Amino acid sequence: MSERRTALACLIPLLLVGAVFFYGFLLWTGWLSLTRSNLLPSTEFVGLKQYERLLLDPRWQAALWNLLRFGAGFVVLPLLLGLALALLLDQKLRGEGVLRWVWLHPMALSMVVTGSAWRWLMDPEQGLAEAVRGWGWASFRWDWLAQEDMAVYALVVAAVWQITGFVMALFLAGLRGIDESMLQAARLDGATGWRLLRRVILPQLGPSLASALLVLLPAAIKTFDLVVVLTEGGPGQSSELPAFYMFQMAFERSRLGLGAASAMVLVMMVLSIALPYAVVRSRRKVAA
Amino acid sequence: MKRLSLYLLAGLAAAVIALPLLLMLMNSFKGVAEAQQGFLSLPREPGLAAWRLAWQTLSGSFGISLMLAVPAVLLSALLAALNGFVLCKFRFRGERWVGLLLVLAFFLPIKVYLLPLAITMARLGLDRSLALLIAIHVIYSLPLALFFRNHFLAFPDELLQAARLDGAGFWRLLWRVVLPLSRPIFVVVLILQFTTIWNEYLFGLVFGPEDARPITAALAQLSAQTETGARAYPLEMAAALLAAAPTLVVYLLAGRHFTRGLVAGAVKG
Amino acid sequence: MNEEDTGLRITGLTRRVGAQTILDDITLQLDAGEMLILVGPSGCGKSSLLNAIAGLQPHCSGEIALDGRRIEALSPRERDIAMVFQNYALYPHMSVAENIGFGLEMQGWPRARREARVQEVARMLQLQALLDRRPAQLSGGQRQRVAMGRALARQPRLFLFDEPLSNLDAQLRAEMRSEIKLLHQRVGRSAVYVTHDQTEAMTLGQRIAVLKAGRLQQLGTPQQVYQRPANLFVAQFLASPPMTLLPARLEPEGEFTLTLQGAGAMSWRPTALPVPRERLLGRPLLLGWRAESLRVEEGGAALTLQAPVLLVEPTGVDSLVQLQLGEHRLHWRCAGWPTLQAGDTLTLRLPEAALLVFDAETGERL
Amino acid sequence: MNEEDTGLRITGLTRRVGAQTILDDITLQLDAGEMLILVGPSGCGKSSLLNAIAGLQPHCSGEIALDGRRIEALSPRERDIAMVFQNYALYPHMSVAENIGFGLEMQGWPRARREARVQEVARMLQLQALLDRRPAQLSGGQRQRVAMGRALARQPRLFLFDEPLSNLDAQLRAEMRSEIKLLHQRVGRSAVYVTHDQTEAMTLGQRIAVLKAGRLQQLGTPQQVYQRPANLFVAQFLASPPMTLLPARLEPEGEFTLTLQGAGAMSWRPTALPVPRERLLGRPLLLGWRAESLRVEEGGAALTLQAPVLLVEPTGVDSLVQLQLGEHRLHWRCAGWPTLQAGDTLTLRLPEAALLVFDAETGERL
Amino acid sequence: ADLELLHAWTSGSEAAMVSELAAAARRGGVDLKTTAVAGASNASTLLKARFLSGHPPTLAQTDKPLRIWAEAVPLADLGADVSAQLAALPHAVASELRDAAHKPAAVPLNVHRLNTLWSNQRLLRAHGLAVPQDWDAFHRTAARLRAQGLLPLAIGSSAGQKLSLFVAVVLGRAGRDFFERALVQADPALLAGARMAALLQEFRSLKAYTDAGQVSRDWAGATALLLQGKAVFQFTGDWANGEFQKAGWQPGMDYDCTAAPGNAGLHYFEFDRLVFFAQPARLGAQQKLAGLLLQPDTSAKLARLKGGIPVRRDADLSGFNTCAQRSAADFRAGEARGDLVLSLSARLGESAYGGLRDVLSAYWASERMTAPQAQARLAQALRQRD
Ligand SMILES: Nc1ncnc2c1ncn2[C@@H]1O[C@H](COP(=O)(O)OP(=O)(O)OP(=O)(O)O)[C@@H](O)[C@H]1O
Ligand SMILES: Nc1ncnc2c1ncn2[C@@H]1O[C@H](COP(=O)(O)OP(=O)(O)OP(=O)(O)O)[C@@H](O)[C@H]1O
Ligand SMILES: [Mg+2]
Ligand SMILES: [Mg+2]
Repeated sequence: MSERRTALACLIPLLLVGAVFFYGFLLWTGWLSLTRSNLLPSTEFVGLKQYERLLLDPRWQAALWNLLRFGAGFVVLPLLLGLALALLLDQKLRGEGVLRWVWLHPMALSMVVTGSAWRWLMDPEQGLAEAVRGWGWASFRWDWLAQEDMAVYALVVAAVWQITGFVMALFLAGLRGIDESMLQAARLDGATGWRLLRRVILPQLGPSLASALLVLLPAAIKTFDLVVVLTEGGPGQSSELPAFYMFQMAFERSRLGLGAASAMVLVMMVLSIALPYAVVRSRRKVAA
Repeated sequence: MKRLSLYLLAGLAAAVIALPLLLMLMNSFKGVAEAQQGFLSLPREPGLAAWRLAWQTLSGSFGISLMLAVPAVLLSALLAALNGFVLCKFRFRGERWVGLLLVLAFFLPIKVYLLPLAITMARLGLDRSLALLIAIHVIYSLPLALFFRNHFLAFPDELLQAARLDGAGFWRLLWRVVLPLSRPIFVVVLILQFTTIWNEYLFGLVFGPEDARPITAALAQLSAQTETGARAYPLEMAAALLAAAPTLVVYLLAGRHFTRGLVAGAVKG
Repeated sequence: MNEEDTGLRITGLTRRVGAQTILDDITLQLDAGEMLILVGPSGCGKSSLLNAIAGLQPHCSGEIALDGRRIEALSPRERDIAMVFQNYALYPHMSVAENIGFGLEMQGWPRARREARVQEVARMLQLQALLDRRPAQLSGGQRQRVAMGRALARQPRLFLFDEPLSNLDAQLRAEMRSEIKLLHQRVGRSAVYVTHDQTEAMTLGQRIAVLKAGRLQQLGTPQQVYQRPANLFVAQFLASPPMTLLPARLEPEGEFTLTLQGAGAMSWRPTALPVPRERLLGRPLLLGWRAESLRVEEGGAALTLQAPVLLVEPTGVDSLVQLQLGEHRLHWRCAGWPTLQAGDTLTLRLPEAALLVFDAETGERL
Repeated sequence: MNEEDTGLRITGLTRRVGAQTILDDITLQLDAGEMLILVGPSGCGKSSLLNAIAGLQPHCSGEIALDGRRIEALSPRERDIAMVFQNYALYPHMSVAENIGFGLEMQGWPRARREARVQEVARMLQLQALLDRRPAQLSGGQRQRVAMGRALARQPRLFLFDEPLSNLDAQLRAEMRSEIKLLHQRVGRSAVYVTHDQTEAMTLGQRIAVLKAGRLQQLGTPQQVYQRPANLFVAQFLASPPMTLLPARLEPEGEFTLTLQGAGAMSWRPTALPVPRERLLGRPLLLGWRAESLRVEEGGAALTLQAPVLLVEPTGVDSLVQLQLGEHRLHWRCAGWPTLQAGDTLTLRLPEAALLVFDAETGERL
Repeated sequence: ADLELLHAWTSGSEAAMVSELAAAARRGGVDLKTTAVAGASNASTLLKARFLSGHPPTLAQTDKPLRIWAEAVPLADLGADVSAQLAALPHAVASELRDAAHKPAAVPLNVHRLNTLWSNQRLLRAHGLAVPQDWDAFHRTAARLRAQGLLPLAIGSSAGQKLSLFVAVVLGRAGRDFFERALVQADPALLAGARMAALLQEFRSLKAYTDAGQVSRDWAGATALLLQGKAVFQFTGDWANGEFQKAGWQPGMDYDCTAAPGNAGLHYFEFDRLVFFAQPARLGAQQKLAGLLLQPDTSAKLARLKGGIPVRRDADLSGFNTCAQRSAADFRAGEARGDLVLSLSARLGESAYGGLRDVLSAYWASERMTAPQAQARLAQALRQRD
């Protein structure tokens, strides 16, 4: 079958390039993590020393814990809000184009600058909190940025703000693919509102959900710019995320080896979640 | 009544989401010192100085950024569509593993690949150029294929079969049948890609042509945090908005393609 | 609003898309428990009418009342209507059982009762073995039956069926037909049923509505519509094979002159005129009859025609014979498998009573 | 491979999905230019067979040869086959004209020629006014015609039609049927045609293949299949209304004893046995006949039955009468609109020649 | 271009300095291209990538100890001329410009004093207060100010500002000697001792004089608080001077710049350097450029533009304002006494320095961390030898 051959031939570059540019380089990083590389890569083998250092570093441990907290908010909220917005937009609203654009626009703004806007908004003294106090709620405080335990959630706020529109777009694309006459059938069957959503619409948004997760999960792990501009990891190091740690070590502090080790640990963590999932799924497919 | 509350809700969401944008706009009309004094106040003497300066600083970079972003985005989106199509609609051994490897590749920031890539390019003797930069962006966008794969799951196979019987080979199948019917997801990927590539600059500095710096490099320059220099917020805000303008335009244009019922009427059942 | 009204009453229903009028001022009434058969050529607006009744199509003008209550402003769900979609519109992510049971679930039936009902419907539609499959794993006819099951499981005020049996084989179709009829008699809900199958149209409903290009042409019992069609269109539409139509004129002397192209003129005096003479005199007429009206046997007052055989098509049950009369085509439905050859000349007789006379210009039956 | 082979030849085609056998060792041959009608109950594998021929279904075993060339290994597009899909599978983003012309474009027809051809096909299918519409803007029947047009525009080696007329009204269907027949005769390509319509099945093709649960039951001319069905299944399948079947036994004396439930036994001696006596003796039999075989008139050797009328269903063309004979249901197709009432007792006669005798255990016709 | 300078100087005054630098080079006949990259992290990333891809720049801005560079890449030998000129520089500076083999490989640009206390004279006068000379006085003054509803101390979010503050406390309370032994030589006994604990506690006690808004502003935002009359004191480098001048404030009248409490006479400073990488083909131009940048007037001009003071003892200070002149006087005096304090960033290894900043900013931010815990982390951080 020549079509099939063409199709598979298209995949070969993907596989080769992917093998080299992603996994080849990942191996290189793995090798780096076993060396005493500082400012620049070196070939001096030090075994698992960098890992030992990494795992003992309280900053790294905190970063992982922060990732968990950040990730929970950053994945769940955009999914909920994005879906809600997509559904809202799907109600044949007038001005859909404008609304869609407004909701989506945060994606376009580079975080490097938007971070400043968010810092202002979340400023405990002069920001929105002050405005609320100005409206008469004198005791109102919103000082997550200043609180060790809450700074991560300040990151969540800005990150959710930025990505939600995109998740909305993903869901919207999915929603728009659902057969209208099937929805009509469901309406005739008496399904409206929440039940229509849960029983008929959501089950068909599976692929969109997968895509949204495909954006959100890696983005959570990759979040870096935002930390730099919004909190610089602070106060103290209370809002550091692994990517921030990784880049700071690898590039700012000239601890390439340590940075590489942290990258490898991240990869292994992702793998340890994704691999069982993939194996289970492949089993199920074979069974089906 | 119900419609009204829907509109209220939508408006509220829009207002909340637009808040930072409004704040940025507001501050971009202020003087440097005024901005330093309070961010939430309305500009006392609104002026376009910051915008003028921003335009001066950035205007030179628009061209190069477009020359980079447009081909890189289109190429990577098309390639992603192609690969996603193959991954979704053709069975082959080990497809699950390819999928898994792609997913995994998505999880690392591409900055991780910067150094090995630099070494490799040096070994290969590839000089810095726009083409190289585009190629690199395209390569690191390969995992986007997964979006298309997910989307194609719902694509009616009967259409493919009909087209095959009509004599369409692989390419025409893709170009004439599959792509036109995947506009929404294509747009989504386009948005993601344009944003990513437009806003990326480190790779641009390393692999891009010597003297041409992408717009975001110029922008980042304006807004870098330093220990010793004070920041000019109005300029930053104006520049950020200016730099985002093409992306915003892309969103506006692309948005039209979120059409409903693209496959309506295709199959019965 | 008339409180005593029951059944479905549609008044002046009109729908336009762009410049096109899809439903044109449709007014009809359906008694409670009555089954109305809706027929008409492809694209005449049958599905559109059902959609309008179900509330799935916006931008219709006109009134719709169900059981005495105006429903145009209600949402589909509030109308309490079950429908079989022409394109099935199954839930692709649900199994057959879930597809059938979904409406019941939405109406809050308890699980056990719902499952029992699904089983019952599945048995009726011979879907028992397929209850766990997804629609994508079904054949065309099986899908259609699921679509049917989804509607039949419920007990709505009104059923709408859009060609629900078109993809079933004759056996199954006959069975389903009687099931529907039984069900309808038992449950006594009103129903509108679109079909292209003449047997279904004639046997299933109390009344038939014939639609053409969005306009209602005739509404009557099967017998009325078949034997006393309102116009040429209705007469032709329910004729298979097509009606034979010959141009004619009534002479003042009381005889018809048939002006056949390619076969000269022909004169025939019927023993009795089917219509008062005055209405026929002086205008161009069309004499028509159905293929099954022709006889070989002599006897009785009849128009006699002689023509060579063109084509014989046995359908098993009977055979369709085409004859060439000048440039006109005569259709004859004859029993069995006649031993005729193309070219054989046949003499056929049309009993006077079977003759339909139309105004050649307006198409009205006279 | 036989170089002189032409037409379609299928050998031992089998397809399994999981534990289910969807096509079971199908072997059949189609001469060049022949039209084969494929019939069978819903879900029996007709569409699957077409898909297998077109190469749209993987995992089939068996051989398929077209014009003497093995094609199992070829991709669908190399097979040069045009197909009308049961579910239409129209390109939703293309206009009707583009849908029809797409295949031509793929084969590199120049634009002008292509457009001319599209016009031609559209005229044939009465789609001229709709050429600029998208499928979503069409009615069900219009969509089906577009699906048809897409196949007819091309001139492939083989046509596959999967219930191409099921959603059309009788008028249009009759016209389309003759168009297809003419086209087929003119172009002379082989075709496989799935239908549930008995008229189509009997009139359109040279041969009929009857499928049941993936197995080929009989392959023969319409007359063979109808008058000399291979087994009970085939006989029943092509009977509408259903065949009447009565259990019987041949006594050594040469007479049939019919053991009717609820109406006692009955004895009848035919003038001649349809089959050699030895084959009938000593085994449980089923006597069957079609509804149109019964007569009211006396004359000729016939089995006489007397029973009360249960139901009369006029179809226009004729009427279907059901009678209750004990617990058995007798179907009678009678001409016209008989003035019968439920409860009237009728005497009907079955001409000996119309009798079919089956082995009650194997279902074989004897 | 002949030579390429990679740097992260992007803000207004910095950019002005860079363009003057390029102009000076051009005047001297050296074709210098400057490549600016925003952010220290990005600059350092780019630098690495450039090295690995085989196109390193010729020279780069750095604040890392030269030793780190020398270990990683070959450095240029700027030659005897430059070496001689370096010898004329203050020893604390010059020693940071030579590689292990004592060859000159970098040139200084300017000196920034870090332990400066900026004060709002208008507010102080209004409340009848004076600039505190030691930490006890500072606490008293700050407490008074706070009682008046003023913000005593303005500070921004960066770790660097915390470190400067801490150093000011250490120098002001415990003196240079303790600073050297504890923080530079990482004497474990001192680090673990009660004195250090007290210093840390005092450092954090200053937080009481700050506000919650510190987390969302940079140092210039903190300076702006002084300019708005909301805050009274700020500890930061001499670059803040430019902000006061832009606002038209007069030193001594509206604001003042003094040594941090107890720091009188101690000049804690960092200096900007350019490190030259070994590129034999360009060595001539490199040496020429290095020579040019060490010229007294060039050096003075660059320093003035950037906002620090010149490195050279003999530089003409006429164009500099009072604060800069005061800093220069202290610098020269300290040099003469031999008690200049070179900043930790130039003296600690990267891990140690980074770790130090981490501990201090975490300790500052935390409500929970105790001084002993901070001491333990401090000791651990300073033990790191990369
Ligand atoms: N993906 C599948 N998985 C399991 N069974 C399937 C699948 N697709 C089809 N079948 C089964 O295969 C059988 C044959 O299907 P096919 O579509 O060929 O029937 P058909 O003869 O065309 O019926 P119809 O007249 O209803 O269209 C059916 O019983 C159907 O349920
Ligand atoms: N979206 C649309 N835009 C324009 N015309 C439309 C649209 N939808 C349907 N039509 C037209 O409306 C007419 C009525 O369509 P409808 O589906 O009601 O026909 P129908 O009687 O059900 O035909 P069929 O028997 O073929 O299903 C058709 O001529 C069709 O082309
Ligand atoms: Mg319809
Ligand atoms: Mg089928």
